[in-house]
Amino acid sequence: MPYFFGCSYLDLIGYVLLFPLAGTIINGLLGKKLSKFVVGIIGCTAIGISFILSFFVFIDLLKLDPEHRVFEIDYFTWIGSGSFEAIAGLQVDPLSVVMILVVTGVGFLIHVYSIGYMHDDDGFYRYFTYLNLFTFSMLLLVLANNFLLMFIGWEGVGLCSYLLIGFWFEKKSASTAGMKAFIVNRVGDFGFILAIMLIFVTFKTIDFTEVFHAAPEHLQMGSFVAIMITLLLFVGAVGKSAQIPLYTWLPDAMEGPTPVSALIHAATMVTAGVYMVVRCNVLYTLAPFSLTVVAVIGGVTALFAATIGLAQNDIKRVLAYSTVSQIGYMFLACGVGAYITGIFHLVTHAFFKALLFLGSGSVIHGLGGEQDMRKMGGLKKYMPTTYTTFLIGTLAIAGIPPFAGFFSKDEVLLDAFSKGSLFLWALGAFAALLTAFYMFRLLFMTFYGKSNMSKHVEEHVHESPMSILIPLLVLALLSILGGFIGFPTASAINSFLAPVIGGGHHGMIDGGDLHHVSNSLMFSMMGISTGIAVAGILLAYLMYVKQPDLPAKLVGKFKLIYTIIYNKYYVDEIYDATIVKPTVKTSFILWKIVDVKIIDGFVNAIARIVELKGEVLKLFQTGYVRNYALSILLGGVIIIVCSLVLL
Amino acid sequence: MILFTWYLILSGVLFSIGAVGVLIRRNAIVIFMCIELMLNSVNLAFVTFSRQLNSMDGQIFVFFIMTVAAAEAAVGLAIIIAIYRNKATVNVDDINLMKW
Amino acid sequence: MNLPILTIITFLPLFGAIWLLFVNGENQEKIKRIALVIAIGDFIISLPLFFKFKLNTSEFQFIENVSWIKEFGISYHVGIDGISLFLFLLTSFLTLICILASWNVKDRIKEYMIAMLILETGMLGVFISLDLFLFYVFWELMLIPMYLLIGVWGGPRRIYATIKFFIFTMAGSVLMLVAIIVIYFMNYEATGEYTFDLLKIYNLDIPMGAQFWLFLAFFFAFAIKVPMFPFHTWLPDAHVEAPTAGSVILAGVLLKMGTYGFVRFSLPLFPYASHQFVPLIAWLAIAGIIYGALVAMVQEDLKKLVAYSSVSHLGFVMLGIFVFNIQGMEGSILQMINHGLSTGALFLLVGMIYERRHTRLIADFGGLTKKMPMFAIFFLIITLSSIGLPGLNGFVGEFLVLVGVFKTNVLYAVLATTGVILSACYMLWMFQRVMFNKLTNPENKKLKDINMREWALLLPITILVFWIGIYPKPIISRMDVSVNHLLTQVDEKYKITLNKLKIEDEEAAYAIKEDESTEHTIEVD
Amino acid sequence: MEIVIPPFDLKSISPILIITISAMLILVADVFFRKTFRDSLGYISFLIVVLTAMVACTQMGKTVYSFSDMFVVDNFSVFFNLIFLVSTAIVILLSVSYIKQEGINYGEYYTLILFATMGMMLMAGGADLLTIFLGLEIMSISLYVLAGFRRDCVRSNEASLKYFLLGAFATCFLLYGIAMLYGTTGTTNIKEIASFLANNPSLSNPMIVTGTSLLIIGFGFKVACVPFHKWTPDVYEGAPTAITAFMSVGPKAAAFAAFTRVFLVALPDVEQKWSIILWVLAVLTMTVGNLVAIVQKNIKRMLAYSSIAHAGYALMAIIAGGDFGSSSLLFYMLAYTFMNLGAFAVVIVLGRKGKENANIEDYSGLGFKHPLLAVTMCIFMFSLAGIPPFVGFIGKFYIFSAAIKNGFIILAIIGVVNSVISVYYYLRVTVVMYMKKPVREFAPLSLSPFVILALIITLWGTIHLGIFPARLIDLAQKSTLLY
Repeated sequence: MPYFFGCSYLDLIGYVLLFPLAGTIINGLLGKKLSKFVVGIIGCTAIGISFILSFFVFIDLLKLDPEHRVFEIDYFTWIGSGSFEAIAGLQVDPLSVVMILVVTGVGFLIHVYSIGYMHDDDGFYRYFTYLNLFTFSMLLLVLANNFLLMFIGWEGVGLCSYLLIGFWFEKKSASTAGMKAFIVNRVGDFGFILAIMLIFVTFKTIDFTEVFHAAPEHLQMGSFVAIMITLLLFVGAVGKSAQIPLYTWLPDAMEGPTPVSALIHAATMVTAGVYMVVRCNVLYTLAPFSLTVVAVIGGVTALFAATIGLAQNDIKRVLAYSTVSQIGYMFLACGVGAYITGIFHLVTHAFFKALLFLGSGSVIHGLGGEQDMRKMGGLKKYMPTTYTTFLIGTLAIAGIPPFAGFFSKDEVLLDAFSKGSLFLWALGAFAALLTAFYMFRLLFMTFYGKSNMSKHVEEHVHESPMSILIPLLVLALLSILGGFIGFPTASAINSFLAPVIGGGHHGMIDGGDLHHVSNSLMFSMMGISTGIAVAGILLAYLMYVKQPDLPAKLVGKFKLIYTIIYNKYYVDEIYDATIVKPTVKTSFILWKIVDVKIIDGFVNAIARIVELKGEVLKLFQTGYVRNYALSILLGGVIIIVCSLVLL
Repeated sequence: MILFTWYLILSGVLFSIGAVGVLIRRNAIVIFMCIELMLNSVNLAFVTFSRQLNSMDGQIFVFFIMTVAAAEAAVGLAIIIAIYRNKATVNVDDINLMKW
Repeated sequence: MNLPILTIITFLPLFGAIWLLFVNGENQEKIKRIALVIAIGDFIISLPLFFKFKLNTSEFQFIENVSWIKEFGISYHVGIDGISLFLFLLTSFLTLICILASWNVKDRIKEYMIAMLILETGMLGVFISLDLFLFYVFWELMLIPMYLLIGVWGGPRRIYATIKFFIFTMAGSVLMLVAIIVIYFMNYEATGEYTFDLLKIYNLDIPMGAQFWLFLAFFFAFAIKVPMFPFHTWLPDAHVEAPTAGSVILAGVLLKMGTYGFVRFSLPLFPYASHQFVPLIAWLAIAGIIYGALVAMVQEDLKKLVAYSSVSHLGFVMLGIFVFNIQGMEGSILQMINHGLSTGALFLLVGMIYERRHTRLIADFGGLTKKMPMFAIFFLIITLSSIGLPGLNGFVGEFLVLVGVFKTNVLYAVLATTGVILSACYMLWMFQRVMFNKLTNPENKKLKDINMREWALLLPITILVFWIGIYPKPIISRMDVSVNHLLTQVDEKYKITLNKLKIEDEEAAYAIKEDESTEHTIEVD
Repeated sequence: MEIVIPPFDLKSISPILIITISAMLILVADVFFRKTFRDSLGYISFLIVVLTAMVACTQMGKTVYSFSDMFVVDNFSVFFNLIFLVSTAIVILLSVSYIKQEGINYGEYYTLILFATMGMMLMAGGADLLTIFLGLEIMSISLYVLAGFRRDCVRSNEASLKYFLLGAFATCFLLYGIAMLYGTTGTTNIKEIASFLANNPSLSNPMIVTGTSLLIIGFGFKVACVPFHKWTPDVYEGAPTAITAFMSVGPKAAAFAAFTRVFLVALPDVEQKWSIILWVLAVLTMTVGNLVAIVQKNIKRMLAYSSIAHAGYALMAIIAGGDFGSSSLLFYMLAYTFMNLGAFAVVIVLGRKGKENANIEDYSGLGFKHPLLAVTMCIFMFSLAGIPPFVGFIGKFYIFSAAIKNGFIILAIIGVVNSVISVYYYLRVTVVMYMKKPVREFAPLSLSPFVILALIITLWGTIHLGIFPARLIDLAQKSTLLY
């Protein structure tokens, strides 16, 4: 059914947005009065329809000539002031289609999952409202045809993230984490806003097509403006995608319900930064320096987060650090100019990370809310389906062929090596080793070995309901198969996304295709990365299954390093001590000293002086007539003398 | 013939004596008399000028001043009596209920 | 239109106040109802202004011009353009909200409502005056009811606060009076006509030296009202002590008079000085943005927090005005409206919980969402609007301002943008401490969610918040022509002055040359 | 020698005549028909004043010199006469019940007030220093008596004594100044002095300069400008409130009338000197008046200091000079008459026999006990502070305009800064009335129909003339000095 009442599905792109929004409004306004079942249905249907529409949009887009796979639709002028114009308009191109498919697809699964997961929560309708709003914002983010509209989505997802992290607002840690997420994101937005303004000032427009079209003519390769624009945009990306130095909010964000972590903090929102960088690839390509920064930050983050992941005991936090790390990979790819690889990894990551999170959610659900891995163990027999799917996810993230993660991660490493440098590759490769290790550590600690559960919990352990398991199974399937869209030498995603790269200026920019890489290099890289992954897995097996007392010994041996890693390099504490506390303290000083003492003190002092003067002058009014006469006489004499002598 | 200036100087001296008297005397009546002295010094000045200028205006003015001074004296003394009735003093330094 | 609609709108509240004078003070319900009817009526008849406003002319519209004090050339000259239109509407809207918000005032309701209505007349008058004298009269006139509102119905330190408010404002504005008179005589010397008519005075070309001083005099009046850092200290006090409606009006309308004054008077009258003063004002505005935000962050009292946030927000407005481009200016005007709505609403919200709990200390709250979910939703929306979340009203104005600033000075823009981060910090931290966390304070367990009246207060504001955020075009398009006209006017006059300066320089140079040459000839001789 | 009887232009002094004759008749009536007239003397004098005002109005628009150029009727004097008559009329309205309540209901009270008024009119219309001196003395002597009219009250006695001694003292300076001017110019006629000075170098003549300075002392005392102001607070406090009210407007206006006429008509050639002196005096007057007013506790005293400050503003008008200056003075004086009398009217209404309740704290909570009265008081206070839309604002605006027009911008700035300071103490009255809890029981108000009428007139003047001042300004502009 390619055409809908005679018009292309592309024209209906607005409805992709509209349904989640409608879901939000209906659930938001009426949700309190509706039953949980209805609320869930509404929430899921909205996203489901969106997904179906997205799919048809995708099909319609495919029908177009690859060179012209861009469809824009303008609805109304949102902000128009002088030469500044921000249109509320959408843009469908391969990149945004990929994104909406991921967002609605994974989103739909997570919505379904949530019905089961959140069933006992009082805020059920609130939850679905937020979730639908999130989907809407995320879709807006990826569909927007200009920077400012994208920024709405950008902030919208941030808001939903804030709301959903703090969903259990009675928990102080949750509400604090939400706030932290929002504020840290704002730091990124600071860069983003400046970037938008710089783009406007440079190009006199903020429309994607026009900007990217004009960029190569407007900007010199490596010019300062190009570097500034891209770096500022990247600041935004760093905030949203939780890269060094703004990653700290993401681990804390795990305070939110697990499906939220899966959707927002793994599959979609946090990858918005990657999307943005890829969207602006034209600009980035013009600024090699920025690309280097992107690559280095990505690589370093990948490794850095992975090391932290080694020592965490909270199941979700491990996953969170692994997310940070994986997004680092994506940036690494983008940074070396392999934008499509970045997106490819984004897609596969969405699958397997969502799967992992949902799996961990299933575990947490089964254990009645327990998140500490040290209190798990041996769950394999209680939760077989969860275990199986989780295993698939873990294999995928570790990069074992033929799971999804293998293809994408391998490609990232390959690109890092072939287009970047050995250093970047080393970062990625070492991170891959660690990833394999800590992910299997997680798997082993959770599902293998003997149970460390308390009696009470053990009695209640159960496999999750179908609404939870079905999404797991679907995602597991995707994690297995998803990688094949980017199968080396016949990469579907590569050819699909190629037109997006370079903004129509082909030849100038390498479309991220890998054909120039020799097959031998490619295969040897595959071998190496597989080897690394296997090594990591084996190490984990050794430490957590074979010799469970080994970790403790190692800890004893490398106490200092362990403590540092365990405490996440004290980054939170450092931020707290260097930024948060001084700011608050300065503010207090500003308030109590500058405001109250100096400014107000000055004002009050004037008032006081005026009054005092009055008090003093009053004393001249002694009440004695002779005194008054004296003042008349003296005054008179002075006047006469002055008028005679001085004037 | 005596220079007019001498009359004027005398008038000035009288005025000053009167003014100083107002400042240093405490008895209301004496103060009032000092004021009268000042008025009369003015009269002297007027008469002098009148002579000097050969105009009658000054002397007419003097008559008015004298009349007014008389009226003032009447009112003034009445006021002093009124205050003496209430406070049994005419010392102006004791009369300072109202100040500041 | 022959109907003197602006006059009717402006003086209807005054008429209402006089009516109330003759109503028995015991009959509280009746008084409230009369006041409400007047306010509603006023708002309704002000709505046609919006629809009948002609978009394509920079002329003032709905003009009325009647001679008032002929001897001085003072006229009752009123009219609105795209700049004042929305402030005018905002005023009538917010007064309506305020009267409804004051439903629970028990104490001397009659005087309260009278003050409120007179205040409305004063505020409306400020925005429509096209005569300097008339403007000044309204400007001062609204001090009195505001002073009484804070002083009589305020909190414990109300007397200090209200006197501070009054004297601060008065101190600023008397200098403006002197400046107005000076301009008046300058205009007389230039044209031979005694007039205070703003439109005529716009044509006056004030010498540069005089511009400096005159600008400074106006600056103090407006800067105190805005309030710009460091003249802001009256604001937190006034806000904290004022009754809810007083705070709403104060934040919503009164502060805008300062910024409006800059736009309407300072810029077109003293274009040269305005340009000269840009660095000072910009730095003060930036200082205000950052300072206000930082100080807001550590406040313990909700109202004080919102008050300091106003300092921060108004910094944006000031910055936008003084970049002399259309985005900045339109952003500023929009931001004035936005700030009026969102901060006004914040004060309403604070007032609502204050009414229930009789405390505004953040520490006394926590976890209110549990008990007051609807309240929480409104509070959240308004908070986000104040933060400047895209899609809500605050963003549009703030962003336009920033774009405008960025166009002229990147450094200013960068510094101002930090306000975006800081606003999130203080607002969300406050929101967390008030609305989130466990509800521990037993006092808070009895809290009731908002009632119908409060719904009626918040809903219209929320709708406007969304409307301006999503589709601000009807508003921006109405101010477009006027703002353009204003900026061209300023620009042209500025250029004339610059040219003069150039000519003078050249002449001076020429004179020096001539001097040299004459010296030379002497030497030759 | 032929004896020529100079023409008696009685028409020119008809208002003065009416007042004088009726004042004497009232005295007679009080002595001989006390029983019959006892209570009606007040109404009668009120009616006389109104009648005189009507007669005075007819003199508008023409300039007549009479009595050998000793007296002049011009718009300036007529306008001032109207100010005097308005203030007298209002004061009589205030007095009727006040003197009854205070137990000083004697007929000579009205006679004295009328005489004082007559003196003022003589001052305003004096074209010769002699006439001015006479008017001044007639007015002053009446006021000395009136100030001490509560003769069994020590404070009243004290006020009277202080006023008398200092007044006489200051008069001596005035007279000496006149003598000096006379000695140099050979005349006491204002116009002739002016023409003499115009034709002779005057600035270098020490006699003229000293004479001018001495005149400043004499007039300065009457208008209560610093440093000759010290009698004001004490006398205002001690005198019966109605008389305080009277003194604060009528005589002050009269002194300004004479001051203006002498300095602007007779001594314009010495302006270079006196304007600087007056400049300093004006600044001192405003500043000291306002600063000390801030710390006053008694409202009468506070109003006394406020009247000192207002004298400072009015001095600005003289300094500014010119048409604008003198018309602004005219307007300001009338404005001040309304608002200040209004304020005193409220003070009178709140006073009781033997207990004036004149401490500002006594007004606590008045806003709730007697809302209308409090509103009225507020209006007067705001008007005195110069806040629109009340007449005080227009008055100040006018004066500042005059100062600025003539280049005295710094003076104007000092003036406005002072008016900000003044806001503080005017506001304090409203603060006390509205924002403080009552500290005492309010006795029933001493309201009589007359007082109410007085309040209505002053309110009308304060509000109506504040909003629609056009006609009055027009009148004031037509009443500037005719040289």
